[in-house]
Amino acid sequence: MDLTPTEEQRLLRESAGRFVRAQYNADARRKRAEAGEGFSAGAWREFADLGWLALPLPEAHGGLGGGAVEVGMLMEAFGEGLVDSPYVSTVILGAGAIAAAGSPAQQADLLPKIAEGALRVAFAHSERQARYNLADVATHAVKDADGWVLDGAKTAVLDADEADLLIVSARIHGNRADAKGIGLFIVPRDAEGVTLTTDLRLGGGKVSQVRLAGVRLGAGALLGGLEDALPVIEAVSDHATAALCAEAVGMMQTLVETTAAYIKTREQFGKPLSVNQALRHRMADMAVAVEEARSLALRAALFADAEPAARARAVSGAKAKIGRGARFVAEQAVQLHGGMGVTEELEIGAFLKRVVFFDAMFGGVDHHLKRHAALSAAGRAA
Amino acid sequence: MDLTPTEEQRLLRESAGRFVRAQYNADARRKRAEAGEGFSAGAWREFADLGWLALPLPEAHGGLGGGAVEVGMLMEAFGEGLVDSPYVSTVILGAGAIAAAGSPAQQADLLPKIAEGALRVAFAHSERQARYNLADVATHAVKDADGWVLDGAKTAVLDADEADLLIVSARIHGNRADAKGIGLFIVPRDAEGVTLTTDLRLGGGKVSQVRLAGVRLGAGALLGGLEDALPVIEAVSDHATAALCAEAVGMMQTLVETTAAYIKTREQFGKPLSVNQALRHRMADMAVAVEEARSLALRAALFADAEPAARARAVSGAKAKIGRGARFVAEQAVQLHGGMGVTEELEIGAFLKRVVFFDAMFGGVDHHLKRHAALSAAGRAA
Amino acid sequence: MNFSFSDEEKAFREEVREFLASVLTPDMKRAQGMTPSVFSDKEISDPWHRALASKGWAAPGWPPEAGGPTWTPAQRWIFATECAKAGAPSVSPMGVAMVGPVIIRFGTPEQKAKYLPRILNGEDYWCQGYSEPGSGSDLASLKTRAVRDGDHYVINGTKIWTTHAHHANMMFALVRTDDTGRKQEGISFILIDMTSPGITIRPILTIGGDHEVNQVFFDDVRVPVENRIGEEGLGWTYGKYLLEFERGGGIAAARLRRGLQHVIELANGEAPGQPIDDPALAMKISEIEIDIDALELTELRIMSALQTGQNPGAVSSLLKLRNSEIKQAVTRLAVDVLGYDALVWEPTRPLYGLNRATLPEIELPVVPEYLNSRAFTIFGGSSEVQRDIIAKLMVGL
Amino acid sequence: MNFSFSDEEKAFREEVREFLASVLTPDMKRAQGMTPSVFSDKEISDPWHRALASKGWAAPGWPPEAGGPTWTPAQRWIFATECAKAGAPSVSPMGVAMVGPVIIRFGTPEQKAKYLPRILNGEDYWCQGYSEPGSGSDLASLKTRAVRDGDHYVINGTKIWTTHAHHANMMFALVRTDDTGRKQEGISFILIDMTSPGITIRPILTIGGDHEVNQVFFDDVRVPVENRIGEEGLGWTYGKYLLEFERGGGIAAARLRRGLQHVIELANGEAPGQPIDDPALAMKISEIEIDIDALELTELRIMSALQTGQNPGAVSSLLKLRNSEIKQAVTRLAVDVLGYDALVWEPTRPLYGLNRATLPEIELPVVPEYLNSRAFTIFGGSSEVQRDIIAKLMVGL
Repeated sequence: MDLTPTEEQRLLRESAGRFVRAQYNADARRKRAEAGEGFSAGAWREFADLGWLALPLPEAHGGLGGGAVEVGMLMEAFGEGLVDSPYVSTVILGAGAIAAAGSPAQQADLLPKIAEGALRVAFAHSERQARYNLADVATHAVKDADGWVLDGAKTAVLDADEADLLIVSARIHGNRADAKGIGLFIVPRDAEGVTLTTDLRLGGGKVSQVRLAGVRLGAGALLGGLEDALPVIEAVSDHATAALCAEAVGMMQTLVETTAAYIKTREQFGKPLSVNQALRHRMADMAVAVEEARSLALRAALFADAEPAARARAVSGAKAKIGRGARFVAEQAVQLHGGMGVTEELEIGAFLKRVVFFDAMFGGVDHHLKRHAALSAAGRAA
Repeated sequence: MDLTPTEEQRLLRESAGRFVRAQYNADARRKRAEAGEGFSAGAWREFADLGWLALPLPEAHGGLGGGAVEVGMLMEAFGEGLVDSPYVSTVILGAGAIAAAGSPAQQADLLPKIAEGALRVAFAHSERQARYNLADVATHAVKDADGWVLDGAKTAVLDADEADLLIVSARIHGNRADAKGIGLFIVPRDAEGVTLTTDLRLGGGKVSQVRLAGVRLGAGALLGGLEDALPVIEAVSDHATAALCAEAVGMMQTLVETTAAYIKTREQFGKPLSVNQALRHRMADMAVAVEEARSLALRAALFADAEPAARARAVSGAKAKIGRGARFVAEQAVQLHGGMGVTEELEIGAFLKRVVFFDAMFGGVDHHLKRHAALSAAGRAA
Repeated sequence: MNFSFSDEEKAFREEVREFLASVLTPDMKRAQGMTPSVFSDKEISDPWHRALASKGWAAPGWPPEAGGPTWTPAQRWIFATECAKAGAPSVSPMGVAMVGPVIIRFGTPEQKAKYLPRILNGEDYWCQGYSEPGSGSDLASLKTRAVRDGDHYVINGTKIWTTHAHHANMMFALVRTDDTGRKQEGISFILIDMTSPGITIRPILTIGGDHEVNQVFFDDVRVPVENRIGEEGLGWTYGKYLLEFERGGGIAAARLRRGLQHVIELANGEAPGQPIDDPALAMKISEIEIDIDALELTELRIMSALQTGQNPGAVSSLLKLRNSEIKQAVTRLAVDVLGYDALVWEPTRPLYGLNRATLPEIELPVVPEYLNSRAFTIFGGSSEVQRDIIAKLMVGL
Repeated sequence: MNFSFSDEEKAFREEVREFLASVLTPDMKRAQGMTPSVFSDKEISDPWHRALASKGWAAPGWPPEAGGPTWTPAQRWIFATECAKAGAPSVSPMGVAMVGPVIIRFGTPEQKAKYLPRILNGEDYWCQGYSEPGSGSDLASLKTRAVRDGDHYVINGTKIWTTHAHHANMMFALVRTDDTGRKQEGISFILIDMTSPGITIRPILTIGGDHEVNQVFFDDVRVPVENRIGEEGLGWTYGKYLLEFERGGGIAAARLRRGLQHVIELANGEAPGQPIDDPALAMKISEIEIDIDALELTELRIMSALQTGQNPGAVSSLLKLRNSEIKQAVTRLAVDVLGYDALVWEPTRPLYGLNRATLPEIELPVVPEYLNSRAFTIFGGSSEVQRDIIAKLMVGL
């Protein structure tokens, strides 16, 4: 048992931190925002050059075979700088699904391109009526002689507008919310019948609603030929959730540091705000929340490859508590900054928005508490 | 609309306050505790003389026809002094059930004696398997030629050991937890087949488990001849809950005053504890909790005679929020008293215990939130 | 104690309801419902103000000689509650509720004659110049200087968090006319024509995407001495008198209840999935409803005390604190109900100007309102300041 | 990073489990399970201490020359965790964990030779004389005087909150030997034989009904100068060194988990109704379990840092704060689960001495433990003190 980072991990963490501090400081963000720029192609190439896109991909297909712990280190650095890259959508969700479910040929075709930064993939699974129930898929796929025809609608698809491919879940058989009978399909974003409605995403990036109307796909579009892909969907969702938890830890860390610096220097009644014990104690609670979040995000990563129930419990536990803790830290960071905290002139609000995104993505506090409780009850009954 | 007390109400409140300050100060309580005394017969007579036992009873039977608001004023004063009288068990629950369900003859027989202080009545309804479900009654009553035979077990019966009569609920027909078919029976405490197991009650007074084994009662023992007494049980439980809410307000008030006095005088590092802003803000939150509790206890009393769903919503709302608020105030009163707060040498702990009793009696915070939510949903559907 | 409204009060309530039914257009209600801020845009509040003014109801708190309707506290409560229930816009408070009472109390006959009618009928739109970039909760540390030059003051400095300065043609401001004594001394209360040369307004966007507040710069702005209220150097006294009105909060429960109703409607229909069927959500809704019940009954207790000529005590901090906390709880819950729809960020303002959007109309203001409401516990006396006051005045610490 | 125990660590864990299985009697486990306090009664802890001592495991933190088992941090974590899981009693910490390390660090060879073996094998039972009635969190304001008289100190004064003074034959105490300088100066650390003439013990009953703490009075109590640890006047330094050990908290997650398991068992069987079927309760249990998971992983991170020779930083306040808060959450939830059974108050102590009671045995300690646990956030550095420290050391305020 040794939870200190290896030398390799330490170097990864440090290089990510350096990159973020250099390129994702407040000035750089403001400039990009003013120029109306999203995440740049140049930065994505740099991600590729640094090996980050290859990091969690299998070594057989151009990847580095890193695990959730390494991904977490990267994500934590991203969070510190509020990086709004399509890393989670392409590398964790998209490539993750391909690596978990794809046939050897599909993997050999797609994964190296992703690792090189030549291919972006979005994950189109959630549906509006499903809320956060991963098994609730109404989009359906019908097989005919030429291949597959997909019809349905997806919501909350991250970064779809700049993706080359969509990995789309669709029901091959069974009824809505059945665990069985869901497949994952490789759909070119520009395929006929695919319509995107794309908006700005709360906290940075873009989000799309995807309509699929009689989308025709070849017989080879079904990922791995697998007609029961729910376990894969659950696994990649859990992995992405764990990654977002690590990112949230980075955000919380920055918020605490920024707020501490503010109340130490901002004076009122001739004294720094930090003379107020009520504020100091609030910040103590914020610091405690960061440490607890750090522990649970790491725990979720350490359980990423455990058996599904254990993985899900660790991930839901982390998501629930970090969801609450990050909200507390971000809201209090706004509060302790006073009037300045609610303006666009500081970045506190941008962090708060990303925290709200984090809380909503893959289900909020109560959803994950319930999932955790259900898994616990099942564990006790077993 | 005028929520200021009438002259009559003001006088009642003041006389109750005076009585409690004179007879239920810390010294008096300590002496009684050392002497191992419970609530004295003498004090009960004084309650009768002051008209408090008659207060909510119908004027036709020796009562004063007061309402829940007046009862609340009395109870708030009791709470300030942590009075541990059998007022709720005899006057609100026992006499309340008789007044609501009794035949004219039963009322004429029993209520004047209660008003005079000559008769004490306990309310034996709850059963262990029922938790807080008022309809869950497994004790059964079988009618035969001579009258009724009761068998079953009751829990959490307040002040039964010093009661002359028990009002016992029993199922006349139907299945466990059916809303219909529950009757209320007048059972002499010393009837054959009645066995009490009596313990000290958390926070003062006594509590009994009551076993009924083939208890034979006359045909006239069924209160009002009523075979569907659940609405009466719900009403008197709500009235008693409202009364306990008012009592809790009094306790919270005393805790805030006592704690404020303590932190203003207790010195550490050469300064009174109250220089600590974190403590002052805690006390501000405690004071806010008292004001909110005061409003909700009054609201519950004002709705006491509304139609059942509105009454129940107001009472459950008050019980839920005051349950939480009283726990917060009492726990923080202990905390702010430091080491002294956890000793039996101050009375803070006695108040905390009574608050825990309050929270557990008639259902805790979650129970009443759920009841409130269910009533709200039903109201929206209607 | 009587928990029912009297026949007179009921008749008044009926009158208010009839007025609201006749005056509030669907467009006004829609625009108000899609406004994330507690302040209605001028284009919403103006017609509403005019309608109230023609009914004689624009200034509930004013004495009859100034044009107030001589309502009892109960009538004021009924009016505010019915307006909230009906989804009426807010009247901009800076004129009627803030500078108006100061002019009534401390103004000269000339000032009263000049300003009060224009406030009453909504001709002037006011903004408040109190806070400065360096002042925060320490308002008295303000530095904007007014130097006497003949029968004018020459003003230099800057004010911040100025709500609707971009709509206003008048500002009331605290300025420093002397800095030799205690910082509370040497402050004067003056009225500034916003069209005066030398005034620049810089918009400040808030995190909800709204342009609501501004920074206002004064560069040798000349203001006639007759625009000073009361005595030179006593502005702090007048300003504090006004803050009592601002912090009072007063009658907030009905608006909170409408906000919670909005959450229930969302959860019942538009939001993704069927969140209303979630028992945990139902318990949270109940929790907030109970909080609102407590606040409402506290308001009614205060109203009753005022009604019978009693002093309700130091409760305005309590009302402000709870109103702002409950508001934040309501808006937070609404965001939770949105589920994945919370991810869609619509930057266009005003939201009621949009013809189409990805989200259903009822969902559009949810996230902006959550973000906007973060300011509730900061402005008008932060929650920390309110707790300091409660500890002092209610607990005696 | 490696989340599994090594083969050596697993073998050690097996050894601990075998030891526990062989030594822990059903009576010991029952008595411990019915103890509301974190301190086991002497009659429970004594046999447990003796069993540990014969295995050489009584003093995990001591260096080998003093009789410690030379465990790695991982081994200490495994040992503490397995003991908690098995429901083992606690060893009284005042000897092994508190005064022992001070004697090891600052004692003379004679003092080490005299006291350490008796601490190790449990012959001496120690209590701690730090707090005084007037001192509270301001420990250095202590007033108990030790006046030099030849080769003795003569002690007058009083100590309070003295855990198990009524069991102890030895006390380590901070006493004032000089009051001319700063209050932290002039304090000395001395060892007092509790059988000395002039010592009186007054029991202090706590709100859970337990006799755990005492007030101790010193009336001309003579203590040989050789009983002083280190230099006269430097007691504050030694005392602070010890507090680091006391506040460390260290390995608490496993005990908290056992407490939560107790709640689940209650809710699953004995408690009135079927509370385990209540989804709201299930969510609360999950919430606390997640809190414990976070604490446990924090402990493991600290253990890993120690294991690799790194300094884990200022985390002991965080561990103390969270341990005490979670403990209170667990005991509060247990009371909620009891429903109406919470009304029955059983005053007899010790609870394991009862033969029969109205409540099922598993329910008996629930309310006493809730009440007893209120002290967790007060003693050993209150939560307020911990937050002061965290703000200073972790946030840099």
